[in-house]
Amino acid sequence: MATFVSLTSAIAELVRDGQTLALEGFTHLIPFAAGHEIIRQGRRDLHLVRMTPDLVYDQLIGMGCAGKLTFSWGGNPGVGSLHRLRDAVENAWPRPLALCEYSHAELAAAYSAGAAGLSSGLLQGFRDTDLYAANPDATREIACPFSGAPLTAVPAMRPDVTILHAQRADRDGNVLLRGITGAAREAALAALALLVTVEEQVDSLDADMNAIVLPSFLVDAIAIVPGGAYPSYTQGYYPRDNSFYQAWDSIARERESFLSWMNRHVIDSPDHSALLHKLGVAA
Amino acid sequence: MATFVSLTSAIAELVRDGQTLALEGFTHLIPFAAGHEIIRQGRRDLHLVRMTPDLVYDQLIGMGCAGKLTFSWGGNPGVGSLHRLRDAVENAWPRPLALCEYSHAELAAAYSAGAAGLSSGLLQGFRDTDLYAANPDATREIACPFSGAPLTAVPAMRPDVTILHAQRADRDGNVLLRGITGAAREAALAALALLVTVEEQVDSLDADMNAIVLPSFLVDAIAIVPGGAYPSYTQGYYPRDNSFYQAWDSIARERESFLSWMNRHVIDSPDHSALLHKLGVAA
Amino acid sequence: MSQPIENNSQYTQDEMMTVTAARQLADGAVCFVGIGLPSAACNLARELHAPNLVLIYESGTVGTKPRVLPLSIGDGELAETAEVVIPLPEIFTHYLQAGRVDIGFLGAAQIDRFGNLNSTAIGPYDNPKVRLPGAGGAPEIATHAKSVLVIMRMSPKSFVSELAFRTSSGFLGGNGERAARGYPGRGPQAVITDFGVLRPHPETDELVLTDIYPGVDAADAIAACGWPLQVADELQLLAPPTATELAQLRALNERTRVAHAMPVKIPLVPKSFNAV
Amino acid sequence: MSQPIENNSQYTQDEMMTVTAARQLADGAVCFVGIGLPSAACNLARELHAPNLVLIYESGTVGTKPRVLPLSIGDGELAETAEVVIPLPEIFTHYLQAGRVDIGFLGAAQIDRFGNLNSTAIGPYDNPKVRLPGAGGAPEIATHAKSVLVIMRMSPKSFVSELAFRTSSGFLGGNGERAARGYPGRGPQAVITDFGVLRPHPETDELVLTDIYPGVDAADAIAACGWPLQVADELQLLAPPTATELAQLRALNERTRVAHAMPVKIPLVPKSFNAV
Repeated sequence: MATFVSLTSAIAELVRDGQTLALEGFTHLIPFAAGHEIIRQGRRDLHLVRMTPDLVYDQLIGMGCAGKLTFSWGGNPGVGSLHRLRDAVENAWPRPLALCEYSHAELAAAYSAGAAGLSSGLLQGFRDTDLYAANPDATREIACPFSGAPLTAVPAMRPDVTILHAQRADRDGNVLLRGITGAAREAALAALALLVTVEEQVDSLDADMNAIVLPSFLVDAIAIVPGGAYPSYTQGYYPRDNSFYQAWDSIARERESFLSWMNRHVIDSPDHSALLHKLGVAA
Repeated sequence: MATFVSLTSAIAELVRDGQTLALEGFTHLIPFAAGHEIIRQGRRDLHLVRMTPDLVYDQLIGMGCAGKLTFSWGGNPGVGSLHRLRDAVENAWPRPLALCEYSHAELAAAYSAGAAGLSSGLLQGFRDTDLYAANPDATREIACPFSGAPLTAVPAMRPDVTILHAQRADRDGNVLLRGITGAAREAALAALALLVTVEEQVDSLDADMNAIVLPSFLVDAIAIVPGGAYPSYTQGYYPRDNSFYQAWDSIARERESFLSWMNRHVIDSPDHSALLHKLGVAA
Repeated sequence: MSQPIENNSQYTQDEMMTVTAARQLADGAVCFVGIGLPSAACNLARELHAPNLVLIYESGTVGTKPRVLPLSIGDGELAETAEVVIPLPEIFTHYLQAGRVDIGFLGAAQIDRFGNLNSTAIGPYDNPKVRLPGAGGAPEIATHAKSVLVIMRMSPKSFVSELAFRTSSGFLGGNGERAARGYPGRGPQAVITDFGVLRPHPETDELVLTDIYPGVDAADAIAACGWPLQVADELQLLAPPTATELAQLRALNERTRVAHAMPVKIPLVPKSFNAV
Repeated sequence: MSQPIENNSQYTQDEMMTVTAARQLADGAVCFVGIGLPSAACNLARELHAPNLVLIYESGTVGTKPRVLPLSIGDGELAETAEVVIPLPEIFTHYLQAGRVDIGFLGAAQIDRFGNLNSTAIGPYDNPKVRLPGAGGAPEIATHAKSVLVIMRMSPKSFVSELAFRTSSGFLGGNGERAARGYPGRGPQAVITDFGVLRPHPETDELVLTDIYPGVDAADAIAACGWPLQVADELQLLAPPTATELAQLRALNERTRVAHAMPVKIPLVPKSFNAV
């Protein structure tokens, strides 16, 4: 059953150097606060997994936490490049970053296979693109045992730890996700351990019976972190801060401005609340 | 986009002799009214598919509509045997019935593959049981291309027509299913044509954003049939009539009592409302 | 002549079996529940010593806490009291195949000495004497649940030396074959009968009578079994249902009886969903 | 020197491209939409001639009818105005792979004469000069959507004779290769540029300039293309945006600007979800 803990102790207990880690979310519900705490605690050699690595992965990579990235689209949505990701790939700064690259459909199938306890997942399709040769261990072609048609098999993705942000948890530790979930649910079900940050704890989730609920027994730890998805958003709580995403482009463009921002806002902030106050967005 | 039609014309237009037909539902939302209309219109040689063929399939089989049944559990839930199914299998009455038999997990995977546009689906597992030898064309063993572990592949199940019962449709033809859906959603997505009976048409579904909604463009026809799941139930509208399921055991035990009941209640009733009145359950 | 525990003034066979099954369930366990006696046992345990038992019904309800027992695997009561209701395929993938089920309950028409089960047919498959309902969820429960509890009344026709059809795997041919094949779950860990409980021998995997109900003699159990039933060296005498167990179980059954006696009326001009 | 359509007092390049894209969309079509110009085009079409256009965004929103344009693929506005929001894996399985998408929109850093696309890297993959965001949903959109609409500004660096990396398949090597391989979708049916529209030749599959904007000369388009661009025998002159098209598009953009200008404040003691 899920236990309620501070984010600091949750990261200290669950996240180890060298692990495969998925902080999922798809524009919505991105666990920024958790990513920042990983940076504060100085984890290294992480294998980061995410369909759409965005600012928080740019930050983790730029601060030297990651040795490998498995992903399907790495950009600043609606803005442009992730400069720290590019610097790591193009110039190995601050350290080399190995890539394992999929399409969205493939990485989604890999998470789904992991969630289903399957060793591999299947996609219908054609292998006429260069991603297969560039990532030779990432997929295999097999023949459909019935039609003979070519299928692409992907190995199950099973993160050591998946970290999500969600709207809320009830006192028993059941967690409600509402709105756009991307592959967050599948990444949670595929994980060996699951940490969720939530906006609040409530007496009852008061959710529809077919809502997206992660039952307490699937969740290892829950940390209550209001605003924990900022500058991403939490449906029903606060909107996305598009201006921060735009500002990030110039903050992250140069190594010096990036490090200076990270030190002042993340390293020198004891927690997420302090960061939100520094940024002037705490209400 | 979905069009609203009478159940009579929907069955007349969509359901043809010899088709593969899935009337899904899992204790909940079983499309009894639609099944009865198929009996009234005298369809023959149907390949019926359903995870849990229950009373309405017993009726279709006993009335000679079916030539083949693909299923994973065929009984009267909580009561006992389906006598008409047994009579068809054990004594070929009223005609022989070919079986294709799966486990729940396998048939669910077959529907899921169909829904996903995949030619086959996978299950992790072991093939030490007799169902594989008894149904040699129903599955194949393949090796996981990554782990080498044995996997069971099932061919996608793609019914010519899937028929569901649901709570309601809005004026645009979007359909809401709420509560226990079994494999109804997957059977709907896997089908070449989709017919849904609903309790009512409403201005707006007024559903949660993550509810189980079949968008209008997936639905071919919608018929408004209040009570259309009776003696099964519709969450939020009326409960399951357990006493009818118990009574069915003796109605269906003998051919004569079965035919007499079917003639009086189904064949001689112009529609579902008439049947409900005859049974004294119309409020 | 077999002689199981008899109904008596204190408690019935069903009650003894239900209480025995309930006692197997540790608090917090995730149970894949079937209708009937397993459902009664799980909900009794939940009301007594295991308030955090997680009940999953294959229809799609997870963490359900029914106030009355369901008559079908998909009763509305199960949906209304669930933490979440999901499509059935996900029950079998995300929960069962993914290894999240601690205890799976199974019954069958036939069981053999290694806990393999038949719920498909008696007689030849293609020309059966009795056509049974079929596999349902059983093969995957038998494979993936960490432990399986079987609940079956014992008779020479049901506890057989050879199955007519193997629907679900127990210990296969025994002597470690299941473990050697790499099955994720440990197989049937207890078979709860109307005489007592059978458990697998740690080396041979053969089901052995290890626990017996009050008032039942091992010889009666042996006579009711279709194979030469072995009896454990230290046969445990099970305690009869306690007053608390009985009172709770009977209250649960009475609530269930009352709830299911309500006549059904179908509104042909439906009230709006929201108003219900 | 390439010379695309210029901004002028009547309308901008972006407006001409958006209106041209919107005009391609027949009412009732199911569109797999990307952020930016495709999203503007789809919602403009929905407000004008195609009220029943079904918009799917890969984040999981189906049948969404945003009142303002999203800045990200997963804006809350998309969820709030959707018929249903589903997990992303199901967007790619139940909708795209299952063949339910009529029109998929794609852009890229590079395109070749057969409509193959590069959104991965410039320079060697293992040591890129420019690392681009990557594949995202593009390879499967390119494979499974019944038709693909590409929207890209034309320059010799983007319309190239040879891709640095093939991320998504157009017509492969042309001359029917895509169809012969059995692709479910027909591939790119129109490439909307800042000069005009390119469409595949029915036999060779090579992208040919078939439509041109007012005030643009075919020679300018040819100069902007990195391969020897063929021009259709009957080059169509596209109509400029109508007053209605422009008014509707500008109103949509203005609503969008106002909505996104609201400053964000994070409630550290959250109001309850229900009260929001």
